[in-house]
Amino acid sequence: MNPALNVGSAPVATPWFFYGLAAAAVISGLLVITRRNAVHSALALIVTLLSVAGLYLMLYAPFVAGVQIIVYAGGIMVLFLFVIMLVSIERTVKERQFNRIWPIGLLASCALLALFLTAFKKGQSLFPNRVAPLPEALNTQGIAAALYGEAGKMGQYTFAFEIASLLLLVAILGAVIMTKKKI
Amino acid sequence: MVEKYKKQYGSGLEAQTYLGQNYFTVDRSLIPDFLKLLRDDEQFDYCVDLTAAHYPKREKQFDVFWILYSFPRNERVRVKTQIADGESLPSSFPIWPTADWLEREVYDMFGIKFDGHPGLKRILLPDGWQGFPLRKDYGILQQDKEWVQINLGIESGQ
Amino acid sequence: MVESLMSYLGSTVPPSNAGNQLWALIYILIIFAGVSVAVMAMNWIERKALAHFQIRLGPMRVGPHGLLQPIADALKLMLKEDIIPDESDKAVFWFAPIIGLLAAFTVYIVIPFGPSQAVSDMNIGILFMLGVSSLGVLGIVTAGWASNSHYPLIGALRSSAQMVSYEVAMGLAVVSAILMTSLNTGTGTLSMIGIVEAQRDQGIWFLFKFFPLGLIAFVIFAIAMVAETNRAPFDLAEAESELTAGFHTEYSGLRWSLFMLAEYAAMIAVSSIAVTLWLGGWMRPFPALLHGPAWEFIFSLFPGLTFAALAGFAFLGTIRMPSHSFFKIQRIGLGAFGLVLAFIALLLFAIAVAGRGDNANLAGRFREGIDYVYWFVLKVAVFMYLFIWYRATWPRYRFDQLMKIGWKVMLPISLGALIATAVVGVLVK
Amino acid sequence: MNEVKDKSLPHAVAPSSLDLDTPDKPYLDSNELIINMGPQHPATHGVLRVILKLDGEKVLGTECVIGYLHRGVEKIAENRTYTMFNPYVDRMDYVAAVSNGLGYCQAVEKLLNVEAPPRANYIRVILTELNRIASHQLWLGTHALDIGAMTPLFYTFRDREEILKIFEKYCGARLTTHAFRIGGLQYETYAGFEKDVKNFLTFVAPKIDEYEALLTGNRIWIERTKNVGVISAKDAIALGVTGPVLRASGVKWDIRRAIPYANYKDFDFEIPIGKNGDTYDRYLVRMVEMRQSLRIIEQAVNGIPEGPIMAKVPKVIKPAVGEIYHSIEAPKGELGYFIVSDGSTQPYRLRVRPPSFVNLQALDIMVRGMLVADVVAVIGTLDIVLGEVDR
Repeated sequence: MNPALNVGSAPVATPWFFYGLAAAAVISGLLVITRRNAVHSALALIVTLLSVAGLYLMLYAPFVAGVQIIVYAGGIMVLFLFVIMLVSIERTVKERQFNRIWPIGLLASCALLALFLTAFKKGQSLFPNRVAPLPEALNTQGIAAALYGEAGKMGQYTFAFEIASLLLLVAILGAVIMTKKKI
Repeated sequence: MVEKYKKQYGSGLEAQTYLGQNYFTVDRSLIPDFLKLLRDDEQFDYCVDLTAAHYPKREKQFDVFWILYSFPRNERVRVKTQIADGESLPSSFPIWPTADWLEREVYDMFGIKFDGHPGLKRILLPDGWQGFPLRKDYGILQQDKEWVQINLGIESGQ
Repeated sequence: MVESLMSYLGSTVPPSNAGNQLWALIYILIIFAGVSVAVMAMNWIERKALAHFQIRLGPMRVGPHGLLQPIADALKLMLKEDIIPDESDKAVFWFAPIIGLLAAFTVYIVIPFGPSQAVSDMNIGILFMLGVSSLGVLGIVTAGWASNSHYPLIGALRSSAQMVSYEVAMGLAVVSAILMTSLNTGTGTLSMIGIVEAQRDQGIWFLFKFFPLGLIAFVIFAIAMVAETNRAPFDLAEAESELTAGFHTEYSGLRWSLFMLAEYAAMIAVSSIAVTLWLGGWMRPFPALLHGPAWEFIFSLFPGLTFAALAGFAFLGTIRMPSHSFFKIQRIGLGAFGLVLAFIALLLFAIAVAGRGDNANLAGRFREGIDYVYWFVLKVAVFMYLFIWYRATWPRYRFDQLMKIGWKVMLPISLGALIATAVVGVLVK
Repeated sequence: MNEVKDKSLPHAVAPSSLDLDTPDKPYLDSNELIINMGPQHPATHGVLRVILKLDGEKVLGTECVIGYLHRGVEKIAENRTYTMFNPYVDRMDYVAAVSNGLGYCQAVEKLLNVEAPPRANYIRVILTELNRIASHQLWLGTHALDIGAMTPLFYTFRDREEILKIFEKYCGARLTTHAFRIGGLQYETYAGFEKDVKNFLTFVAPKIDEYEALLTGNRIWIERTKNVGVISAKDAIALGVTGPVLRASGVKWDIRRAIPYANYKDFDFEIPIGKNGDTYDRYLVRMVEMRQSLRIIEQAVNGIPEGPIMAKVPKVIKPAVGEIYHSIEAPKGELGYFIVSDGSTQPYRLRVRPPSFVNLQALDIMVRGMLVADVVAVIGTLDIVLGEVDR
């Protein structure tokens, strides 16, 4: 551990970074749903994901940020693009931008916004102040401890984690069986 | 072999030798059958070449040649027939698949049509070209001016 | 100002960890310039080495032995017409090379050229590196798509499939190296500096750890990194004979050169990962076996010796040059280049002598830093040479074969090596 | 009996009838992709244009569009005298110009019923076999480059240079040599010709080992060429494929042996054959052929008889009325000349039977169901020269 690491007390970066990242996330998020060209939407979504990864970094959660980049921006979005690239542009441009249930979607997002606002307002009471942000390095280790446990004792979420991994394994096998004509 | 076929086909078939090379001159009507016979019964399994020559002064303007080779017999033979301008020949593609491009080339250069060819179109010249260059009445400097002007955007190809 | 500049010099951690933004910026600029120069040098070396593999001379006209060729190339590419096809998706077409370049250069933030010679010692260093370098594929994919042409599209599809596949094996190989960091301390680390320090503490490069397990993981990584950077024999995305130029068929001029820059920067970056993870990063050979002030001093002479040798080659070249008036300028140029190299060598020797024994004074700190960077760069250079060697030797794989190797050979082997490493690690404890 | 059923060929529908329209559909929408490879493409060896119909990377069908280099050689022949036409044949298969010249001169000699003297024949054999090696070297270099190995190209070009130097010394030209005349040779060999050829023999033998060291055992090379572009002996015969491509399919047939011409019956050499008819076999066959050519050259250069180099040929060549077909084993396959004479000084009709043209027909059957990368490998392995395909 580096002694010079000034952990916990000061923010990683100035608030300007937060505003910048948040703006990028929101704007690119809007672009995702307003662009008619699917590839443009996908690229905008990647920008959103990267901005969110930046926000995670600001929250002393580097591991989550790294995983966000690897899994979402680097892995899933590449596969997305892979598929979208083969879709005809002409057709998507001709199609309607939103389908008929867009009011419901709007309603749902408004509700979500309301939820966030309430949480923000009641922040102090909902999330007690005593949970101080963990130092950057310990944060990753904290995740490891929660998932795998430490020194002989089971972690808080070990069981759930293993179940989830089993589920994913089943899903992978299912995908293979469904797509492969002959095994 | 020659006698046998002579008996079978009579005057439609003539066997000759020039400078040690054998060739049959056959009547147009014998064409697909005789070639098939050569392949099936005489083992001429390899069609070396298929080509033609133009004699504008003759009544039957074209000589069409098949050059055949037999791997088992190690022997080469030519089959020659005469057809008139505008007359078509049955395609030998079903007998030797290699005739595909060879017939296309003959069509391209002489304008001889082959019935039953799966895709008879020009091969060396562009699709829209007018005229058949290897005919004797096609001059060596002649070209399809219109095609050149439209497609290449130049006055002349020369 | 001077104070804040000087204050960092005694630090033992990278500037961003010391909270020194000024020095972080300076480091970023140094690395950016250094990598750009390295790419240019690599361009020259590749052309030269490839030419000599192939009984050619390579560039000989621009400058002595073509030394100025990269500069001429760069100028040419900058002045060339920048063609954007009419039917292309202009915004994406414009942006694609920048994505690739950003991904390639961002990685350098966490590459440790020495214990404090890095921009940042990120806690999740290796994870960050893998993540960001995996973004490089986005540049290729978008370039291929935006060109709106068949060859680039196929190139882009190939490369995305290829990169996604090889990342898996690559990641598993990396994990087995990370497992080794936890051996003595009980807690492993993802930090690039921490990984090298773990190798120092354990007294062995991870390449040789649990022989041959470390070696297997290293070889897997070494293969995957060639595939990851789209280099021969895995250069299917830009397979010249099949797809004309693959994803950058429609690119020209500066934009095309950005792709090249990104490709070479990515090559250096992945080589750096390999060096950090398996070859002891900045450590000199045998730090445990041959220690003591005398050995320290001998090893600290190496950077100077290298430059002296290069200067010697340059002088040899001036002697061997034909004595014809045509070659006069070339001879002078090569001699001047040799003199510059000799001067650098002398400087390095001076620092080595001045900073001998003592690490506390300024010269000592300089000597130490130069040593670290020198050994790191030397190891990376070996990889870069391998890249050229591969390209000269091997034919290109076919797409299905590439996939077969990735999924059916490399993935199981790397998984097996990972499990074996874990088991052996537990048993050894 | 070699029963050739139409069914044995998957392209019972001829390549010409490839359905190439994707009506109305936006082109990226469909799973089937039509790709236009060439006429400007690094791997089509000239101006061949192949239209590929792809499913992903899998080739569903191909159509070759040729004729970009069509110069009307056969028409030119009808307007030139026999002697004047001789240099033109060099421009067909320009990497094996000597073979073209040999075929043409021998065809005309046959038509005149003369025979070149033995000394001329020996020198002809030496030059032709040198040219075969040069042609195979060029093939190997470009073929390897197509598959992604850059280096062999430079090695083969270095060694081919030595052959071209011998040509240059002999007749002044390197590529389109016009080395032979009707009836024999115009030039006596230069002083030191035999020594040069012998030096070349000792020079090139280890170089061929060098190529093999780079490729033959190379894992990637084997994976890229084994079972790629397979053509069975039956299909090969039916499609009229000749030369190394036919021999790699297991048919031991070489015109130098089957219908000997020049002095080939005097020489002892082997005809290499392959087993699987795949790209790797064709590669091996050609490598062995180079070595066998060296053997032939060695025997020929050691046994050049003394004597005249020109047969008695009239000044004005005026063959009697008649037709003749003569073919030789060019590096690429059977190169035939069919000449119809009307008794004048000009051929009434001259037909060239080009090996590349006929071999190229096999491309479709060889690449169906393979991947795009294999198309490149197969075009390379067919060893076509567009100058000869298009004439």
